[in-house]
Amino acid sequence: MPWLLEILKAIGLAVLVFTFLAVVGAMYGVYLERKISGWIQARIGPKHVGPYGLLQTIADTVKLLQKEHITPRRADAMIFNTAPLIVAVAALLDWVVIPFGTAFGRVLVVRDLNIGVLYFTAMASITVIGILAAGWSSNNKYALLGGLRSASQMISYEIPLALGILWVAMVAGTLSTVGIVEAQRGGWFLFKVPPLGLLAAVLFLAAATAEVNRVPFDLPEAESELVAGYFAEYTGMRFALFQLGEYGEMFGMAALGSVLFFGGWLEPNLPAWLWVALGLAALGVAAFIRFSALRTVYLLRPILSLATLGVVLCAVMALGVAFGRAPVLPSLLWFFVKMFALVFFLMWMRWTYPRLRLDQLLNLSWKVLLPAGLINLLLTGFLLTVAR
Amino acid sequence: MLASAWLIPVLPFLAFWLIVFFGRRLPGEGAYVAIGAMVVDALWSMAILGQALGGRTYEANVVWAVMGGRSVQIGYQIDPLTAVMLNVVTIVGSLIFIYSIGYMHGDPRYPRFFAYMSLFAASMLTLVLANNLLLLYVGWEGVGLCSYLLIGFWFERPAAARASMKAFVTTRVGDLFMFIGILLIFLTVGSLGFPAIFEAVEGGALAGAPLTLAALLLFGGAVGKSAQIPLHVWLPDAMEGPTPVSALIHAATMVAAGVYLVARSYLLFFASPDHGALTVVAYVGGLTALMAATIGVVQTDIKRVMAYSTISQLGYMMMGLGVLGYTAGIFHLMTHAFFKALLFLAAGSVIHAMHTNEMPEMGGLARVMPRTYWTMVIGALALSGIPPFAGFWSKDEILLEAFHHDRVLFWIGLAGAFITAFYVFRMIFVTFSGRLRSAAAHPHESPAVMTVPLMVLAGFSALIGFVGAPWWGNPFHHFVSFEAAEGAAFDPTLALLSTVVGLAGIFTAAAVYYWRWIPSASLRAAAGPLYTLLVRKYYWDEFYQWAVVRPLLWIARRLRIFDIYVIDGAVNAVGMIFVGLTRLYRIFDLYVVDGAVNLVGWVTKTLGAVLRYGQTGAPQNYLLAIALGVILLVIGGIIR
Amino acid sequence: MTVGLTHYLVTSSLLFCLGLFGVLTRRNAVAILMGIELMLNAGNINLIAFNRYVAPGAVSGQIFALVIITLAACEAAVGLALVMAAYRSLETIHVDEINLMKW
Amino acid sequence: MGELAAFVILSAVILVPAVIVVTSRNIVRSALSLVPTFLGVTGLYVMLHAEFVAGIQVLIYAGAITVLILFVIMLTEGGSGTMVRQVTGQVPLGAMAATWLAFLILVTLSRTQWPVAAGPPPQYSVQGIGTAFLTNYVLIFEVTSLVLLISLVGAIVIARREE
Repeated sequence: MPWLLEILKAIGLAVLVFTFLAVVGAMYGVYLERKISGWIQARIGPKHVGPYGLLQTIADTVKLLQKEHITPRRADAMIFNTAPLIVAVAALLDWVVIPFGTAFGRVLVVRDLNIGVLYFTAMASITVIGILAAGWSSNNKYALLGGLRSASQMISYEIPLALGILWVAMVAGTLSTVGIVEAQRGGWFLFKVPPLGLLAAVLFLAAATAEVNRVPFDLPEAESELVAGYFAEYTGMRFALFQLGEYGEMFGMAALGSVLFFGGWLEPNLPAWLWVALGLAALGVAAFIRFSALRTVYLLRPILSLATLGVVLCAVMALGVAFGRAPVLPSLLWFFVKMFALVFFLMWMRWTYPRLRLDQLLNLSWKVLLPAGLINLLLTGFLLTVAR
Repeated sequence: MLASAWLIPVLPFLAFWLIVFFGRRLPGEGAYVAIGAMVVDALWSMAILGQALGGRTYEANVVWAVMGGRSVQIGYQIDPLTAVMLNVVTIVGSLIFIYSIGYMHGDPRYPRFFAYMSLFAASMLTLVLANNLLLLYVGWEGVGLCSYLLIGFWFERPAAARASMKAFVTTRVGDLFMFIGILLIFLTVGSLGFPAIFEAVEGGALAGAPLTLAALLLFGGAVGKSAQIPLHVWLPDAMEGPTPVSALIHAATMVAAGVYLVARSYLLFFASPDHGALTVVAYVGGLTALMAATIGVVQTDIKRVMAYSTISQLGYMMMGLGVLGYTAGIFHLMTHAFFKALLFLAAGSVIHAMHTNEMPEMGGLARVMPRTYWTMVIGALALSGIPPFAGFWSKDEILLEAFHHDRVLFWIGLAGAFITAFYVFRMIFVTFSGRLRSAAAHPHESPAVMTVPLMVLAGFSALIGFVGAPWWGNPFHHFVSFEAAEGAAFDPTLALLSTVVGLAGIFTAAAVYYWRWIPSASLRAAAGPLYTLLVRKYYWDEFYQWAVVRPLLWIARRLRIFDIYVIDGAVNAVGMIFVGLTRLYRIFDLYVVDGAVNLVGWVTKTLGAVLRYGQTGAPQNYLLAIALGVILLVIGGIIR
Repeated sequence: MTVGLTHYLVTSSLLFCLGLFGVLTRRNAVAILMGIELMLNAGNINLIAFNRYVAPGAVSGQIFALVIITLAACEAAVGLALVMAAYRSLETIHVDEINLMKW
Repeated sequence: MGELAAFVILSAVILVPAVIVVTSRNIVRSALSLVPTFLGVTGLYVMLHAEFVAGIQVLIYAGAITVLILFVIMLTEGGSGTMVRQVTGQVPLGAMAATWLAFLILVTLSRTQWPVAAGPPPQYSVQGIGTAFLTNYVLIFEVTSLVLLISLVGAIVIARREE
């Protein structure tokens, strides 16, 4: 029964991805969030539980697991209990089309659909329903407002998102994520038909940020005005599910971004000496920060850690080049480096920027991003056709 | 560059539509658009001139319509004549446009002015570029229309309205002749393109009397447009329009179109038996020159002086062409365009300062508005043909040709030159010297936007003549020339003579109006009847009044009576009959037709009263009905 | 036994009739819209199925399905806008209470 | 075998929520029940090898239209979630009509022979659809986009609150 095998294989892969996300995405997503926010706000962040507070979020998860499930009276229990599942599942289903890298001569992807990015957007758009359901069913005006806000926001930002993705699809000539990555062997789409590629990337990132409800687009869950918006009423594991969904979605967006614009698992083909130079530069920065008075400035911790990462990378790279084997890094690693760089970027924005007003938000989407995206598509299409 | 020359008329045309539609919302309320178009054209024309000097010519045709077997082609061409005309039109035009910013400032219909001007420029350039009579005629009528619109620009003034009417009607007379001429040519030659026509002439297909007739008919158009005797009466009245209009249309370009037409179709005139047509042209021109000059002497309206001077100068050009001085005529056309535009603009500047046209009220303006004064003096010197200014060279050439071909015309031209110098300096002295005679006016120098174009034009008027200077091998002759009519050689004595005559004119004017040795009043008294004759402009208008207008009116009155009693009577009778018939029909209508209609209405109403209960107004009920209907249909389908 | 064209047609016809039922019986304008959406979906299933089984080579059915989806989106947008307007002016979205222009 | 199983499951996923959609007394529930229906239809599309249409189906129906419907419900009285009579007086007639129609259609299906083309399941590519859209069906394409634009403008104009 081949179909049974197919299903089993898919389920197995899905489980793998799920565990990865449940651990990395949710727990260490939260951990990263707290650490980075700490750095940016000149705090230390979690540090007591485990080394560097690494076990903090595990503890939190355990705590959440034991908590009681409260279903508000006069709430629509069925919908109330289904909503978190919708969100989480939709967020996890995003990952079906994300290629992690290559190993044993085949691409590590759950399923390489020939409509990959379309599938991704579709799944992302499913989330809205969950949020709306949650907002409505918890019978709480803050939640309802949050739900409505997020619905309007996501609907309006799906269009720029789609436009950004369409740009890539047009340039790559395919919708399959693997195909898109393969199409970037020549060079990242970020630098394709400059500066239009950059514009598309900016569009995509802005829309993605709004799509995952993060600052500066986090109106649906604005703690300060809506007491965390649509999941105000949720407790325990359901709350954790929302968190999982949110972080899964965010990581998914980051992964898609790295696939679309940063060449996915492909390693940037730069000459070796450049790598060495980069590594040394990073090392220099790190050393400077470490041994100068600046080390006390918490704000520079992320730079420090990034620099270390850079050093490691470039050192490995240089070694690899020295021993003349390529690819130097396993493609998986490249993928995660890029993905986490984007994740860091998103968090950075979150802790740097204030929140928009609803009208500003919608204006931005309809009056700026949408025309920009359309013009971008038009120009690129024109250029490609003329170039051909 | 040459191949895309057809864009030159298109630019002002686009400017016209732009200004018409967006008017005040455009930069400078449309002025800048028009000026931009003109300046671009000017640069373009210069480039074209450069290439034409290199000996390059160009021609392009498209089939416009096919009449029976004959295909009417329209197209454009670039040859020396066209190149020169292009430059004259665009350069003078753009300068005048710029000047208009200052002159028309604050006018309620400011954008419309520039729109009309642009339209004029477009038509004029079409006329110049055309390589066939058809397109040329299009441009010809276009400039006529624009002249009508612009003369009547201040149509609140009855005088302006009347003047525009007069100009239009008078030129129409000429245009009619021209149109007949064109048709004649088309019938005999079968094509309207100049090359084809010239071939026909050279091949002898068009020769003898028909040729002369065609040439003269065309010349009729030229007479109308260039205000030659006997159709010159419209030009003086055309001065009712704004001064830039007078400068551009009624001095520099449009009135020169007639001359251009004659020059363009010169072969027709030249080939007519023993130059018959040319002789006519020459004498009409000569007489016009003299007569207009004499009238110009007694005018008191500064612009009318200019107008008559324009007429006489156009007469000079015609004369020049007529006496086989092809180049001389064109040359004078070019120089005249510059210095007459200059004079007009200067006069405009004076009017701008004085708010009146009457010279007797002016005086002593030299101190108040020096720039205007000096530029105007340069223009006057150029006009009265004092070396080295532009007018000298061209006018001298014309006289030269006349001397060689027709002594009578030579003397006429010489007399004309004297009078020209006299009236123009009379105008200068009366306007600028002495003291201000009008207490009300507070003259002031005009803004730079008006004086700078004056200076540029002054520069041109001073120097442009040298392109025809003999000791540089007379380059203009080698550029624009008509090989059959060889230009006569430069003759110092004649040049000296014309100069002396011009100086004499100036001196006389000074004697009368500057030093006042001879008070002008006594002159008037002495001249007695001659003076009245001149003031009455040789009774031309009265003549037309008596010979054309009054008979027409008489016939019209008779016709009106006929109309009232016979035609209206017939119409009314028919009306009566039908009224009677309809009375009868009404009865039938009331009882039969209305009855039927009412019956239908009643039936419908009753039915509706019953059926309306089926109309629940709830869509779902209707949908249900539809569904049931579908079910029935399906059942029917299955059973069958 | 393998799945054939008829299976799809059966499903779609059932879906269609459910939609029809909704359209006929609901009094909430939005609910009627939902019924219409169901019917449209049924139609789409038919199109795709026929395309797959009757003319596998062509993509006409899918094209039409896409067009219908687009039109369904338009219809939903306009219809819901109408509902909003009606609700704003009449405080109800129940079609049997909206009878301003009746008789 | 597996195919049939998948088909049965999907049909159930389509039809059962559809019943809820048309019968539930809670408008929000019926709106939310649209989602599984649409997803089931998507599944059918996938089984029919029309992946692209499937994706669009999810994106538009599940992602956009349902959300729109929910939105309107929440902006109108549905937001209160109160239970009100949701059906008109013609339920029995309507039910009768629907069942009859279903029955008749089934009968017709059973009596019809479709010209089924044999052969392996085709592989539809997005390029193919795009090409078809811009070559044979370009007119449809343009007209549809026009309709889309008009309905967009119309929706905005209608729903705008008059000052």
